[in-house]
Amino acid sequence: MTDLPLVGFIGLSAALLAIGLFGILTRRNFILLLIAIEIAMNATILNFVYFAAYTGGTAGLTGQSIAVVLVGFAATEVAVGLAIVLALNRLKGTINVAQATELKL
Amino acid sequence: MAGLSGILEWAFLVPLLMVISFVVVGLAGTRLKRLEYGGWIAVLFAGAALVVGVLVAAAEMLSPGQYVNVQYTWFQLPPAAGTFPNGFRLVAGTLVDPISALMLLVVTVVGFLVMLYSIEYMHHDRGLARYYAELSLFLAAMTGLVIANNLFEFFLFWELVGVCSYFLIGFYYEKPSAASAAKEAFLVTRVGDVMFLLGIFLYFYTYALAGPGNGWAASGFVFTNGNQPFLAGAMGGNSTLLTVAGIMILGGAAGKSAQFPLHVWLPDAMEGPTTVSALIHAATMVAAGVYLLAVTSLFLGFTATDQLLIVAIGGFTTFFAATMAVVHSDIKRVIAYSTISQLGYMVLAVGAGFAMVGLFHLFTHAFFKALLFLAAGSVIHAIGTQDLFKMGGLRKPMRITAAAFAIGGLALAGIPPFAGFWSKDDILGGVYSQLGTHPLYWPFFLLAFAAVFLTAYYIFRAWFLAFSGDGPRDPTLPHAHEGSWVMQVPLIGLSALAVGSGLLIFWPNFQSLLLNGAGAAGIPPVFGPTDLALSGISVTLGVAGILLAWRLWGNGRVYVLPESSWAQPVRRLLLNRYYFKVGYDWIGQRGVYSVARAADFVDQFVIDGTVHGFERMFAALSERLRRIQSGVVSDYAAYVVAGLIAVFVLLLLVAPYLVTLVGGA
Amino acid sequence: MLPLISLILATLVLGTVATFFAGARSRWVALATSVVFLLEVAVLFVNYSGWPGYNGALVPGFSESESYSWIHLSWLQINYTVGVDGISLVMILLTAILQIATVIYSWAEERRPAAYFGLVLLTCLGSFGVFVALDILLFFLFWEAVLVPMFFLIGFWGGPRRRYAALKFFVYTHVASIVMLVGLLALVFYSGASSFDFSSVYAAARSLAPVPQTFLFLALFFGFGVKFPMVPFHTWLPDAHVEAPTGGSVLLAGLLLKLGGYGLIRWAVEVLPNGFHVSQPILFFIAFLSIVWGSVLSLSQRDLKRLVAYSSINHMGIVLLAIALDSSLGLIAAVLLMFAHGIVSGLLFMTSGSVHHTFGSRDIPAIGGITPTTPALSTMIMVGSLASLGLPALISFPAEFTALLATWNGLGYWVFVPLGILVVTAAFYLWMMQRMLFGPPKGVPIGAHDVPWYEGVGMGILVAFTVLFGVLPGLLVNVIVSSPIKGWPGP
Amino acid sequence: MILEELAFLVLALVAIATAIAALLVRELVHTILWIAVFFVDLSAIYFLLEAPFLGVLQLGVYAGAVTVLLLFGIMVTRKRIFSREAATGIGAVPFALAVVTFIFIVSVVGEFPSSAGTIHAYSPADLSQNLFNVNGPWLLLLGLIMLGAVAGAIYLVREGRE
Repeated sequence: MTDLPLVGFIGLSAALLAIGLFGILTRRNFILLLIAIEIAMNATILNFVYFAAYTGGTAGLTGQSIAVVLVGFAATEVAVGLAIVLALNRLKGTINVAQATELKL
Repeated sequence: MAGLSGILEWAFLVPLLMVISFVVVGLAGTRLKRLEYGGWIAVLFAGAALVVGVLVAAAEMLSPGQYVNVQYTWFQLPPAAGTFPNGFRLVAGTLVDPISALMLLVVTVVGFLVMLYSIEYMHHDRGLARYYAELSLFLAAMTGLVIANNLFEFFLFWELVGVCSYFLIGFYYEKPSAASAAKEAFLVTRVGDVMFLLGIFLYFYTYALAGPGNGWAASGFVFTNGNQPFLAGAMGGNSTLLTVAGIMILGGAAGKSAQFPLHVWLPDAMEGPTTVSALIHAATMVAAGVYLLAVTSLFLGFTATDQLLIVAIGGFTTFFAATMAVVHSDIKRVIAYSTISQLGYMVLAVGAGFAMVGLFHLFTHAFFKALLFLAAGSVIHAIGTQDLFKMGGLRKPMRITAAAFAIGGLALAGIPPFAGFWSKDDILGGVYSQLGTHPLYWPFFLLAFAAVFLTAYYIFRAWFLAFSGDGPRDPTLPHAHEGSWVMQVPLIGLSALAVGSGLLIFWPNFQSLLLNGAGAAGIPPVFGPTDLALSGISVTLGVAGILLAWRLWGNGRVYVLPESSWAQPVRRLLLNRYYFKVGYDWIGQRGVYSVARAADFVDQFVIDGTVHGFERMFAALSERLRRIQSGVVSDYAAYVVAGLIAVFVLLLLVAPYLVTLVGGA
Repeated sequence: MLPLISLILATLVLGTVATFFAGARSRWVALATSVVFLLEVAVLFVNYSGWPGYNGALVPGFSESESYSWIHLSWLQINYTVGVDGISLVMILLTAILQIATVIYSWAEERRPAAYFGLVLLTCLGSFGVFVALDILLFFLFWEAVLVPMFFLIGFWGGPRRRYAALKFFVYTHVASIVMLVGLLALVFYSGASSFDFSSVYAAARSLAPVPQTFLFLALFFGFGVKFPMVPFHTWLPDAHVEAPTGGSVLLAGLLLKLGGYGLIRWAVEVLPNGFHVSQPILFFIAFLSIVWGSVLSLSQRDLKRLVAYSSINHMGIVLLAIALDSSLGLIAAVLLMFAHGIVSGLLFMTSGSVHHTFGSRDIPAIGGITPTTPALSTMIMVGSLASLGLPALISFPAEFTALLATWNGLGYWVFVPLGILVVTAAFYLWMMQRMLFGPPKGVPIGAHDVPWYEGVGMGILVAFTVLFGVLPGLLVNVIVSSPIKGWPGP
Repeated sequence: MILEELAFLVLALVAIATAIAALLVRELVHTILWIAVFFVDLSAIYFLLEAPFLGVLQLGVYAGAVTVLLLFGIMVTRKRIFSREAATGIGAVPFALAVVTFIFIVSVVGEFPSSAGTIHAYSPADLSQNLFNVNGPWLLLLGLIMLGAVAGAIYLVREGRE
């Protein structure tokens, strides 16, 4: 069995989450937004995986199972997101979220 | 006469009869046009009450010194920790003892006669059903007050008397002056009532746990235990609290009995019908204040400080009111001021420790003062004016009235053998015997003495102005005539009483009634003219007053004070009633009402303004805040993240710090 | 035993729903409901055999109690628990009396009578619920249920500024409600009570330390106090009263203000004694402020309804004072006063409504000498005013007397404040009567006639009770003292 | 040991670099390239963590399907596939938020043991056993959500809906 430092993994996923967050907050292109979300999502999945690996036993297995489910969720989300991209594009002629201000009263 | 004593337990019938009269007349009076709108019903009930009242008084007088207590629990609280550990009870009950029997007699007799007199006197007025209903309620309240067996019940009827008086003064409510006088009377007495209430609280509080049984509170704050004051131990108590309590009681009495400085309402109360003035503002209601003082003095006791204060108020008022009576030209007002002055004598007597002598004067005064008012009413009924300077020469067409007024005047002036002499002389003699108590008794004694002269002068000034001379000074007045028997019977009856009631003092039973009324308290009075020198001086003063009145006003003369006279400013001061009313009005209008207006302004613009300010602030704030609602998803995401971070900061950093601060709840 | 309280609730619910859908016949349905309600309350009174004691009763200390599980989770126990004790019984009687009087008084309501009577009944239903609820959530539900119908009564049937008044009323009382809700929830969760039931909250919260109790108490007091209303959170009251229709005013003054007092006694004073003791000075201060402020302001009012509204502030100030005294006598006085004020202010608001109908204005200086035109109305105004200023043999007197006596016992010479204010109270009523009832006629429209029969009957009911309980206050006091307030052993 | 740590270090740096690059490059298609590299890189980390099934899944779903989907999205919404994105600066507030989040998470790291721990390996068989037995409801939920997502996506992109 291999040994790896936990701290490094946490640092990595934290960094990825921060990058994803940064992307979510700054990017105005919907597709870039989706990509940023995916980065953050991957950081989360990574968390599950390495904690599962460190925990071991049934609990660890459950962690991996959740990771699998999350991958599924992420894929679904991208699919729906792209559907929204298409709808938005048809509606507005652009996929710039800054111009989709229907939420404003 | 043991059989008659049974009636003492039925004394409650008197107020009950009058309440029934009130309900019957009040509900059905307007439909009983043929019965004088219920007037005759009221007379009937008053007659029945008179019979009971006379029987009660007779039973008490025939074997003096009986104390009969009947009561039932009004409401009660179980024993509770803290406030009243032995329980608290308020009772409704009657107590017939010498003083209440005496008062019951006065009220029922005068009440019945006035009621009868009203039948003709009020015949032409509108709203008679209301009049007789209110008069009945008034009599119920007054008799209830007289036979109340505890302070609380006393206060209850006291207030009822006040409100009846309010309605009766304001009987001619279309007249703004009458409506205003009614309000003034209620308000001024209300000031007294408030003080009275505090006095009650002080006594309740001080003595709640004292006395036999489980204490005063548990037995319903009644006055007596057998024929002794319930709180025998309370007598002569001398503490700040009791002194304050006594002052408060004095305040209440001053309000009701129109003593200085709460005297302003009584002259204005003459706006009511003359019958009302006779009943309420001469004989009975204003007597309630004196009665209260007497009851307190007999059953609870005043401290020495209180007594001095009572003497001061009484003695001063006696003179103070008499001076104002000297200049006024309205016949009812003159009598009204004399009432204030005479009440001062009674208060003075109670203050000096002779409560029963004060009550004796109340007894005689009720008859001759009612007589004076009814005689004045007879005059007013005949010629329709109250201005003395328009009258004159009425002696000829109205012989009975003139005689009645003269008898009343002589009694008031204290000329023997008329009733007023005996009682007033007893008061002066009593106070004289107590002058050693405190040096300050002297000036008030002298004031009261001086008032004898003024009294004789002003009442005979009124008599000469109205009845002497050749004819009315105002020729437009209608031809005067005597009233029918309905008006004459009360005049004659009261005349008899004005002569005879004072002579009762020589009846041993009556003396013993007064002596027993004292219970264990007060100084036993000595009756009759004991100090002949004193009596001689007072009678001389009275006669001198009458002679002066004759010199100035007799035979139709009219004395006009020279414009240049030194006395003109004094006259103006007296005519303006020492500017008291002006001052009180100023306090009410400029003082209280201005404060109220200012408070209204604060309420509308400061308090509500603050609220509206908040409203505007939030409106402005939301106008700013809504700009962050850009509609851009990324912005919202940023807010979510910021919020999330804030929550984490709170949970992980601030909360643990707070926990360590509180020390772990 | 018959579940009497649930039966009454069911009656009211059915009656209210039926009234809403009864169309033109709604007034009859409302009247029938009110009559049945009054009868049932009478049965409740007769049935009430006094305090059941702490042992043996379903809810300790409460008669006629019923309890059914409602929401049942591991950490949340909410029940439908109802019951009465002496205090709530008196308040329930007040509700029943005011309901029937209001329904009869408003008999001729033309604008959407079904909705009007339905809302009136709903207000009474909510008040009844508040008085019987012994579960915090149930209590709060009924509490809020009162606000909504009153909002619509003011907002739809009200005067010219009704929107402003209704909104002000709602905002004030709702903000207070929210603070109160926070307090109530904290009461349950902080004290670790096992359920939302009064008895378990009572058991758990009484033993809390003074500091948390004080915070809880103040939160609850704010919630109840705005309803009172306490100065300086009172300005909603005059506006609401002036704009509300007469029936709304009657219920507003008669019932809604009492909810605050009842809630304070039931949920704050009894449950949080330590917090109460710490907060007593605050309560005294606010009470005195309300007494003085309400009375002095009444003096300067021109609008009859506004005058009565400010006098309500004064009277409820005395209630607050009596509660704050923390003595058995004070609590009795407070409950009696609330009952008295409910009846009397209801009567006075009815008279001011009638004045408005008859003379087209409530402006005191503009109307004068109305007695010859409307003797009955004038008599009612007199009875109401005199009762309100504390005339003996009318209902306020025993209440005020007891309250002042308790104040003296508790605070000594401070009693001068309410005592002195009695003079001012007398002054503004007497002045009003002098200007409006007496003197030469002024501002009386041609063809003005006395009040119609239904208004007379509505006011007559209240007058009758004013006199009845004024002469025999023992009827109420015996019921009130049968409650275990301040640790009495019970009769 | 040192070899694996070294491998992790390299893979981690690459992951961070590609993520940043994906977000910062102007050309959208380049973004897709970088993100593909990112996905593959993560897959390698999974293998390093001895989670082969997830590694494969990552390759298949992310590096394969998601990348293609994203590319497809660009193709549909763009007239020309190579087009430059308008410059978007690095806003101060978002940057600060991101940094704070990072610091925050890292600050919690102190709670964990800093020493290296043993990595447990799971066979795909074990995983599937667990996935279909104990965590069956999760899978079921995922299926339902996917169904809903498909329906929603179809609804969204349906033609002729105004």
